[in-house]
Amino acid sequence: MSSGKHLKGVHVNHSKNTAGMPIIPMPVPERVYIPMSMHIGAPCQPVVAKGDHVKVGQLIGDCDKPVSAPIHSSVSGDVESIEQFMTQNGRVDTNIVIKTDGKQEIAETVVPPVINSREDFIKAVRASGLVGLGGASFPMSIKYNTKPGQVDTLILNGAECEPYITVDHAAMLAYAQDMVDGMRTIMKWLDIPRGIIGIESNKPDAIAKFNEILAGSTDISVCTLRQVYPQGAERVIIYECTGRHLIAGKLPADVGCIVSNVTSVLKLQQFLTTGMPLTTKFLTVDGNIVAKPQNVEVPIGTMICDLIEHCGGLTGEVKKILLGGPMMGRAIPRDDFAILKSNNAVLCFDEKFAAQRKETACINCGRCVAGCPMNLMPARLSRAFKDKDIDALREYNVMSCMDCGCCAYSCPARKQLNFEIKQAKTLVMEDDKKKKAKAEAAAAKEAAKAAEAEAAKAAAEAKEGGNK
Amino acid sequence: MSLTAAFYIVLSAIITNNYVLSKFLGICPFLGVSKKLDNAMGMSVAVIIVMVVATAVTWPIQTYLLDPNGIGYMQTIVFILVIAALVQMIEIFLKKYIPALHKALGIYLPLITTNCAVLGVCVLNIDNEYNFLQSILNSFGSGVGFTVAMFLFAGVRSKIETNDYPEAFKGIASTLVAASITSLCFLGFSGMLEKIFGM
Amino acid sequence: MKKSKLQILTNGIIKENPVLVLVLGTCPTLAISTQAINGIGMGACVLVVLTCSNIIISALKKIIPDTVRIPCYITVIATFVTIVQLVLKAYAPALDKALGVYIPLIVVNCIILGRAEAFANKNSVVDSALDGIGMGLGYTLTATVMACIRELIGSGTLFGATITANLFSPFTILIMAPGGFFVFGCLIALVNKLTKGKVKEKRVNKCLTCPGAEFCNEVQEGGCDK
Amino acid sequence: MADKHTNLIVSAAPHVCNPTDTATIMRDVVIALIPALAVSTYVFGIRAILMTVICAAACVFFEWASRKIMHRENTIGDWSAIVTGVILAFNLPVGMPFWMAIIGCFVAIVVVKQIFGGLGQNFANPAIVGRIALFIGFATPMTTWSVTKNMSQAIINNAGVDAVTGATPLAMWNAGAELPSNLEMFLGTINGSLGEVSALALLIGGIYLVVRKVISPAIPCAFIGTVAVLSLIMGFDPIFQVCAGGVMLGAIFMATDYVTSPITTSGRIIFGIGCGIITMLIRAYASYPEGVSFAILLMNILTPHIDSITRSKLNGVEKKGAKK
Repeated sequence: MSSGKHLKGVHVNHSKNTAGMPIIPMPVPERVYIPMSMHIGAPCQPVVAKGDHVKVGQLIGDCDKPVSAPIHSSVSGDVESIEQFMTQNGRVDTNIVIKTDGKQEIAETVVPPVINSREDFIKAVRASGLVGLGGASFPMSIKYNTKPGQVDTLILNGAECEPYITVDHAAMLAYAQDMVDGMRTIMKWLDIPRGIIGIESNKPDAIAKFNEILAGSTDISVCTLRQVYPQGAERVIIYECTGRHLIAGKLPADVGCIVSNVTSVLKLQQFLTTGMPLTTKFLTVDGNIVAKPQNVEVPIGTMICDLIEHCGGLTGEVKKILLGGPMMGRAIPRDDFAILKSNNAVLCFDEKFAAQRKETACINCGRCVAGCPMNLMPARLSRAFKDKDIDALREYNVMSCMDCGCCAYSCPARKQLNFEIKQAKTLVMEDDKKKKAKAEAAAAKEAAKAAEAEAAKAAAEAKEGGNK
Repeated sequence: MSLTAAFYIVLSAIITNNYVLSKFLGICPFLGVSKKLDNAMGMSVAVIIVMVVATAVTWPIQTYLLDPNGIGYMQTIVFILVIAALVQMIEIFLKKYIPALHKALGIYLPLITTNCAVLGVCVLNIDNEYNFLQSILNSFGSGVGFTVAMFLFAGVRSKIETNDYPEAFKGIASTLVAASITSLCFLGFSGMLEKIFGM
Repeated sequence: MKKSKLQILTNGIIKENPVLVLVLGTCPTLAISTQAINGIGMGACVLVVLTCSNIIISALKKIIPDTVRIPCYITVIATFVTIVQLVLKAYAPALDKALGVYIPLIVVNCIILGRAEAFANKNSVVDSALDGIGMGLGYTLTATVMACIRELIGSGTLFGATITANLFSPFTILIMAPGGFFVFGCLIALVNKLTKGKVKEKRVNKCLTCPGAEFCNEVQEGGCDK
Repeated sequence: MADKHTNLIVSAAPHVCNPTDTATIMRDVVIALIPALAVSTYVFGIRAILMTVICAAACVFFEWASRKIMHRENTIGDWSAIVTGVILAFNLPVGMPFWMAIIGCFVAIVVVKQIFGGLGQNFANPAIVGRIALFIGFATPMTTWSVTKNMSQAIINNAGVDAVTGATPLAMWNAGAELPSNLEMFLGTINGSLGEVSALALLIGGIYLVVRKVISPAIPCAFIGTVAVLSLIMGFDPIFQVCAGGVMLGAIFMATDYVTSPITTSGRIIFGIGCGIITMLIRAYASYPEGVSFAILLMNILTPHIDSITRSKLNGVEKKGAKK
């Protein structure tokens, strides 16, 4: 399947301490805090009010804008309040606070959807509340709503290239059959002839399991990926599985692919068979000071501190908490944030890990260039950013950066290359906006001028006519 | 004149007797216009053209006008006025007939009048007692030598332009030190042409 | 603000030193500063030409039409250069030989044209003469200092007299091209250090003296640094 | 609710990084230079070590002093000054007066590196420029080679180091004299600059650096390969040309200096080939017997241009064009 050529990347220490641990459901916490914006796109509006009793799987937030995903209650209990406060994204958001009753009654609305057509299927995908669970949190119904015939390959992303995180691996071992069924359902309704499951070669048991299930079938195959970070990045996995390049600004569908995380497909399959929308999330809880690192199934809206408490608390003084893996994950300032749909790991570290590394001068070693999967030159971009040279930034394709962090990981001078490139991208985007505005203004001026000339001409003609 | 002798004159003007880096002629544009490669190359092309044309005009003037009449000492005055007039004429000519080239080189031409490399090459051709063809070759070689120096130095400048210099060395001082290092590498070729051409 | 006569005279020596602060006339300075005696000789020639041309241009400033002033200046300067050249040939042939092509090149030395444009055509004859002398002295001083440094380290002598050459071997690279650039760079850095902060206002003034000023902004964005 | 933790450290991803930093890289280079130092100590005696230590110490001192004068953070911890010092010492004849070597260190560290703002901002390799400056400035001491007699003889005599004035193989080659055997050239029991003599020891160092992924083999291979091919074309003995003079030292340790060489692999290959061509041109035609340092300096100066023509291309862009 792969063309023998590979995209560049870096070798990162796997640190998969929780490998092989099954996913254990976490008991419901006392309260959950469910924000109304867990996806890219328009935020939802609460459809419940303070004091309402809600059940598991009940719709509590929705939005009529197309790019959005509905939000369901992950617990049964009473809506204690609807408040504005900051979520882990750093935004102030509307949160529905639910005091749980511990009964976990399932809502009456939870029934398997009836699907007869492609439209029904897309509607069902939206109703499931699913977003890209790999971290992008892009509403899945939008991703799947492609033009018929546009997509020929469904890629199941089981690469899990980030260090520490093992939850996808655990899910693959536990629910391989459901995932394959889910893939087939999707392929059936979206009319996709080919399915590929991409798994990094450090998970031989998962690969073996899928191969066993898929023995004799021709529609779906397993693609073994190299142990190079970032195999799980969308553009990389598309190239490694199909040999197609996804360039910046394009969607996977433009190159005939849909990429879905393994758990996304699993949850979709579960929704299609049971009607239970996305209410829980599989998470790896790890880090050098977590007492009992493990994989857990957590109700969405659980506070991070509650989750850590569930995992035996901390053995040292926490200095850094990451949501996601150490390569692309976000460091959060406090631990009283709720778990969102897009989270896949909570990692806690002490001083030793969190110590800021001192930045020194770039020595032009080329390690960032050698590590960039997108074939960019991060060192040059960083310099151009320092000089605020927007033309050079464009020339060196700054917008193609996908923020994987390979450059900063491999930099011996400890430069925050991808952070600088991120800022540089903002700079270029602002410049684009300015240019666009300028062009529009110029066009408007031109139009006004033309109109004026036209008017003058008309006036002159009128005058002439009058004279006649 | 044999072909090898012609090559020798051109190559030695480019490499071993580089006008900028070993004779210190044309330092002003070398330091001033080498920040960007495009500008440096535009200036260089203009210099090559003016050098060759100026030599083609001044050499006959010296040989057939000044020397026979015993007024060789008028060289300096005559040459500089001729060059100034020539630059003006080239500019007018380009503007009228090759506007594209004028657009590319126009801004560099007036600066060339006071480029000492141009006057220098005219005077040196006479001083070295070159014949007409040798003079033209030498001028062309010198112009190319100027171009090579500009090309090399433009690269260096682009690399070190945004460096974090010590306070005192900001600006022209560090540029001169860079020029110093650049001129070092030209010393390595000394004696090479003599050996190749058996001079 | 009217400057006193003394200020005009001393202006060129340090504050507006033509070579180190205004960075004009670099080519001959670099080329001839391998021996201290050449520095003084070149300095004297520049001094004479500068002073004389300043006087004449200042005297003729009302007569010369504005549109052709640059060619006129060049003619005046070239005349004096030729005179100096002939005098040198007659009375100091050794120096003439050492300075070689750089004597006729005084014509295109931007210091002289620059002073004519920036000072002589606006001021009285006496002031212009003083300015010429001051600038000439500044030039001479710089060329001589640079030449002394290069000669002392590069060949172990000073004005031809052996100083250190017998004690240890001279670092000959200093009398070669790279050494010239380097010592010049260091002297400019030194002046930068000494005149910290004051240099900037002079820079503005400098562009006015450059004959190519009107093209400067096109050639290099953000002003001219030569 | 469980205990809250606030005031956690927030920083940009990635939160882990490769353990290799600038100091480890530089330290590896120093380690890789040790075999060559051992051989030269064996060949030239204890003065080889003394020279190396003095140069390294002088470079560190100049680095420290210039940072101090500039009121900048001190950078001697990154080992780069030591590398420069050791490589510069390797480029000098063992009998060179120490004060001259120290001037070379001054040129290398202060003039070439710190004036331009310090590590990573110089456009030419400090050790190369230091060597060339000494070579041109002190021509006689830089080409006075005091050396042991043939190694085997020294062992037979058991007299240790017996210094006589000799010529380097390249100078002998230039003069048409009888040359040492290729085995002697390879092992390094010959005359020459302190660290240049043993191709074998330098090769061991080079392999160490490649294995440790400190350098990519592109530049050394292109450089040495070009020298060998050109010597074949010109009718010289390629093994002699590769082992003689500074080709090995230059190709493995000086041309691969990150700061002053191109950043992409294709650029590095062009860089290496350029170095090889210029080296052979100077060796064959110029008045200097050795051209490695001039070649590397010229290619250093050309590096910005090489970088701009060998810019890495965006993935998939050409492919897309081909499809259309």
